[in-house]
Amino acid sequence: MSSIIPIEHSLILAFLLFFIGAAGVLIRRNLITVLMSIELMLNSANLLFVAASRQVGNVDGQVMMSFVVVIAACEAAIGLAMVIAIFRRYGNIKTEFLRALRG
Amino acid sequence: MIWMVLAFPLLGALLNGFLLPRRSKFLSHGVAVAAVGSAFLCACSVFLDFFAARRPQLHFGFEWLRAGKFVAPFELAVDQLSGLMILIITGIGTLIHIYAGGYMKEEETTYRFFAYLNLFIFMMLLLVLGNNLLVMFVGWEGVGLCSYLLIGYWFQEEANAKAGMKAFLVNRIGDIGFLIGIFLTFRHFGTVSFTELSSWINLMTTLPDPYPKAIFWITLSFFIGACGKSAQLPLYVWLPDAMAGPTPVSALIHAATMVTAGIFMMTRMSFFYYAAPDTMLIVAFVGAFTALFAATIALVQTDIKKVLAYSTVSQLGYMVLACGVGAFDAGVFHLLTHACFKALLFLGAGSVIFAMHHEQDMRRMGGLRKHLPITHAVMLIGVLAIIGVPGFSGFFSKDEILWKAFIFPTYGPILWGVGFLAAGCTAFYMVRLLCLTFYGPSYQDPHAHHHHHEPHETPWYMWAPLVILAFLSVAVGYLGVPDFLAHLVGGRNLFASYLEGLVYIPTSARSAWTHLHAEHAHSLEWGLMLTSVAWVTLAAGTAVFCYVNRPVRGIAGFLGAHFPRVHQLLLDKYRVDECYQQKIVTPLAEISTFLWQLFDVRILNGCVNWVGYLLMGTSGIASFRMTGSLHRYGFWVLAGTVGILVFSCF
Amino acid sequence: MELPVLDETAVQIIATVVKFLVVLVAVLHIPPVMIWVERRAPALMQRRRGPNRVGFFRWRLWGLLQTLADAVKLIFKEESVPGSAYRGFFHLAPLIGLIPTLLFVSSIPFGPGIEIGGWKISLSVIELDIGALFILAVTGIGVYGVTLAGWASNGKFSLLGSLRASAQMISYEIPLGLSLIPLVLIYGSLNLQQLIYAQSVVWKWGIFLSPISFFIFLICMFAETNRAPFDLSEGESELVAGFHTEYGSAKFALFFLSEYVAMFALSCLCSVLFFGGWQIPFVSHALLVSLLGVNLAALVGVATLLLKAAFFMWLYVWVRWTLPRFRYDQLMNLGWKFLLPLGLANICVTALVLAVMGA
Amino acid sequence: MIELGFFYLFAVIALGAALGVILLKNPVAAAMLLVVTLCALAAEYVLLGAEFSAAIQVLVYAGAIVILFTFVIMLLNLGQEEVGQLMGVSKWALLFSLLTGAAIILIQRLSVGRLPEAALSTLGSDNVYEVGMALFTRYLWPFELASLLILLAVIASIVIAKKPTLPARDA
Repeated sequence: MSSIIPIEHSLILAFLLFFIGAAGVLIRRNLITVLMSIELMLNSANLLFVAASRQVGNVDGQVMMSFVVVIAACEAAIGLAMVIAIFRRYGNIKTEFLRALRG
Repeated sequence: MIWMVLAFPLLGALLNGFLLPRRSKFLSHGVAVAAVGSAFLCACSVFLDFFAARRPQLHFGFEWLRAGKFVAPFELAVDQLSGLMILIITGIGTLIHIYAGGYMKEEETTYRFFAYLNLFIFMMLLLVLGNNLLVMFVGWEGVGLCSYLLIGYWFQEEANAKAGMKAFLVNRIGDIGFLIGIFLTFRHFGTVSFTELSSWINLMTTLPDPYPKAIFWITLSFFIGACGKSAQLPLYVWLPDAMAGPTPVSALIHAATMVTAGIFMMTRMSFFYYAAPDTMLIVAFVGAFTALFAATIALVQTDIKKVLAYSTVSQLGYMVLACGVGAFDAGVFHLLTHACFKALLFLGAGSVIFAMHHEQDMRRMGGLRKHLPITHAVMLIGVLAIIGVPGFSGFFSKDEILWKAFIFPTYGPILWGVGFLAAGCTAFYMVRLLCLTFYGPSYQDPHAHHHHHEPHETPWYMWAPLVILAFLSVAVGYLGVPDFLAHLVGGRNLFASYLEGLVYIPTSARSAWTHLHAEHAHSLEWGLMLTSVAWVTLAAGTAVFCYVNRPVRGIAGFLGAHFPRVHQLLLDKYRVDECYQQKIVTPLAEISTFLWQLFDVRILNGCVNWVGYLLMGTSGIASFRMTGSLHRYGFWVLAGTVGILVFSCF
Repeated sequence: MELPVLDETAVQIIATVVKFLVVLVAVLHIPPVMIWVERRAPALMQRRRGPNRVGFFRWRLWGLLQTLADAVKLIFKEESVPGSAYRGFFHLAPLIGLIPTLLFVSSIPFGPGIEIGGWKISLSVIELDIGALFILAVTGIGVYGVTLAGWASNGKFSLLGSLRASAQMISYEIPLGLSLIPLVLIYGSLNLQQLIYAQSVVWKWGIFLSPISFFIFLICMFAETNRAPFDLSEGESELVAGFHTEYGSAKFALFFLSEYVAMFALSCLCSVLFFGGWQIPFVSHALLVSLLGVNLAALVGVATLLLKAAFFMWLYVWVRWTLPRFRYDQLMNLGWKFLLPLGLANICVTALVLAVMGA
Repeated sequence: MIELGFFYLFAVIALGAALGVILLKNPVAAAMLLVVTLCALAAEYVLLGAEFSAAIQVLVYAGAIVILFTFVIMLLNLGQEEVGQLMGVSKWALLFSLLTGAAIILIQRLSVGRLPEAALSTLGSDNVYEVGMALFTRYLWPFELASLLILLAVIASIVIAKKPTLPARDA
């Protein structure tokens, strides 16, 4: 089966997904959508791991993929908690209100 | 088995400190006694094993520290000295633990008390068993810590907390000496293991200069450590204050075991001291004068525990004197007998205090003989033992020390004379204590007590340990009957021959110590002995004359009226504490304040603040790109990533 | 014209499609039967008659036809959508709820394989090596139907009901997953068919080897399907009817269908995991095959599994009419503070025992 | 060839849904499309022979993480208003297409002779077992750390999201 789906296909798909996710981070003002875009980017990394695992013929890539899932879960949990806290503080979750770091 | 000896007290401390429910006093007491008792049984077994084999045994635990050439294994050694010490520690420890259950039964936090006490036993065992200076130092610091915790056990009162702090700080001075000693030892010999060090010293015979100057400094440093722990001049000041702790603590830590650590340590390193005669002279004089100095202060103290505390300092002075004149075996023997009778005296005093509802002033006691018959009997035995009445243990050990001092070639008779005077003082103040407490009419202040309980005898589990200790106070003396007396019945000094393998004089140093084994006329020995017996009898008789059935104020007035300045000086304990306060503590505090103001506030804080101001001033220049917009930041991160990717591809 | 020769892949694809259709049709018959049971059973318990009038001339058939009438009513009722609803999701939600449950049922091995024309065909629609994981995954997806339904209705009760339901389902998925792990440890496979084969004799049944797992699984079965005593998401006394308050007619029927399909699937899974699946106790499969042939034996197996599942369906009804409803905090406490630690402890103990026995 | 066809199918689904995630204004719709993307990716994993990864992808991502998103969206009631405005779309869209094009060129260059040859000894069909073995032997330590991390994340998120209802102790 491995010869049927060349790894270049997975690579291109992963890159496209990654840039869709990155674009989402850049163009959206809604924090939740930004977080979802980050999930997209993480998923493209996952796809790369799995494809690489297939390519080199061992399971390390899949193991890494499961670690990435753990990281994604942590990121979502904390990110969403922060979204809730921000909502409580500012009354909305638009990113342009979060400018406390302006120098 | 040796590890079990260590494990039981540690387990007891952990159980009482962290794991067990804290409500039940019975449980905490039981666990503590069981822990120390089991340790005692194991120690007996270890000792018998050693005694049968007659060879020092090393027990390697694990490699503890390694740094370059420096290796410190966690290694235990069982030999004549540590075998004896673990018996003393766990045996007397067990008795005192049993006693403490009764003494502390009105306390709320007995678990804390017993956890500390068990931890102390563990640390003390570590101290005596360690086969190198570092393990010993761990124990050394550990017992210091436990002592601090237990002195300040009633920390709600500021005086007690301060006494604990004082003990800790004064001990630190000694500890610095100890540490410097360890550093010097490692620098010169490259090892900290006792076994290796002793073989080094033996090898040094072949060197052209058998006594390098370094040994003088090493031994002096260790002696400073011993001064701190064993309360010698000038570092003795913490021990009287340490009586702020509960009486069983005073008995166990500040009389029987911990304070003898200095003597133990010097004996452990006797091979060093034999090779440093100059240090030995200093040691001998410090010991002798401490003995006299503390004994004179004890003459006029009115607090029963303070008298015993100064007496302890004085007796420790005897032991140090013994070490100083090269009679380490006599010193250790006195350590053994002193552990028995001083523990007995402290516990007896504790029983009196307990019966008097925590009254410690002897002027308010008196006539307790009929209320506390058992306590009286055992206290009497203890007093007879400490003042050196023939037939009791103190007699044999103290006379051995005085005799060895007398034959010391440098200033021997002077040392003997100082010790002799101190012996008289000892007899006087101990008999005074006995008379004020147990004989004559009662001077209880009837208004001071809300309750009208008569003083009553303590429960059996408090007096039973006393009886055992009283028996020991008599019996252990016969282990060390001097040779010239023992020859009369065809025996010899069992104790000295027991220690023979341990306290040996390095070949290089042998010429300086010929007097120790030289033959002397028995008539001289007899004469000295009879003189000291007569002197003690005289002093004791004076005390009886002065204090039995006499109103206390009258006698105090009598003495005070005739020697007012001397009396006041003694009452003020030679004003040593005040002197320390004025000459050392206050200037130190002033210097510290000055340094704090100058260095910390001005220079250090100033530097840090200045850097901060600088950055705050300049950072505005670079911050125009900090728009605070997440998207802009994200874009640059992404652009950077792509840039790196492109760069890495071409 | 010559018939094209069938190869293995084609046969399997055709078989899968056929099996799926069979399961779909079969599954459609569960709600009517169950509705009848749900109405007759309380009657039985409360010593009354229950629906027994609708009939065909003089054959009343114990009221069986009543459900037919109900179904007809449900399907032909007028459909109404609240004005403020999010229409797309409102229509989509019931389907999203149904699909995972259908996938769930599809992964159940209903019997040993059969042989048609020399082709071996397994009796689960999709046979996976990771069947147990697959089931957990699709249960996770199943939450979306409920959540979306409540949210899309855009009403207070619906939203509350759906939040309750989905929180409950997520919470109980965890002990459900934990209860499967000891079985996986014991039997050494995630493949449901192999799990069944591993339980070839009665004393190797899951319920005997891991009774605590069974206990946890049983509780989670009720919670996952939002059935009494954990039916607070409906809670008619508090939330009117929870997430499907606004739904009527055919879409309501779809929710109904997915609830009963989920019940059925979980009942089957319970039989598979803990009661030897399609195997008849004390009668070995080999014996059956030698007596009846492969295909008949498989049929007997299917019947056995259905019988076992039927018992658990009955248990659902039984419990519903026996136990009162939990309070919401009690439900969450049970899930997080009791079942979760119990499940973890169960895994540890099982692993320990296995390690000791292995050593 | 049928696998390749499926690969393209799911790739198109994933990309389309992903575009939907970032372009749709309704956050719930975006979340649902995210689920679609994730499931399509899970299908890709199956095609790549990683059944275990596919299962946890669905189980954890779709079953837990996105549900969390949905919950938060519902709790904050974001569906009611149009919050999902774009930021100067045209400028960014231009940039985005440029970047994508650059990336694809890069992959072309990369894939010429730089990628490892496909291993002939492909994984056995039962690679759940192999993944498990790897996780609990070679990767045991990272695995335990990951569990610790997620515990911390759980606690942290509770602390962050909790309403500050309790008054300060001394106040």
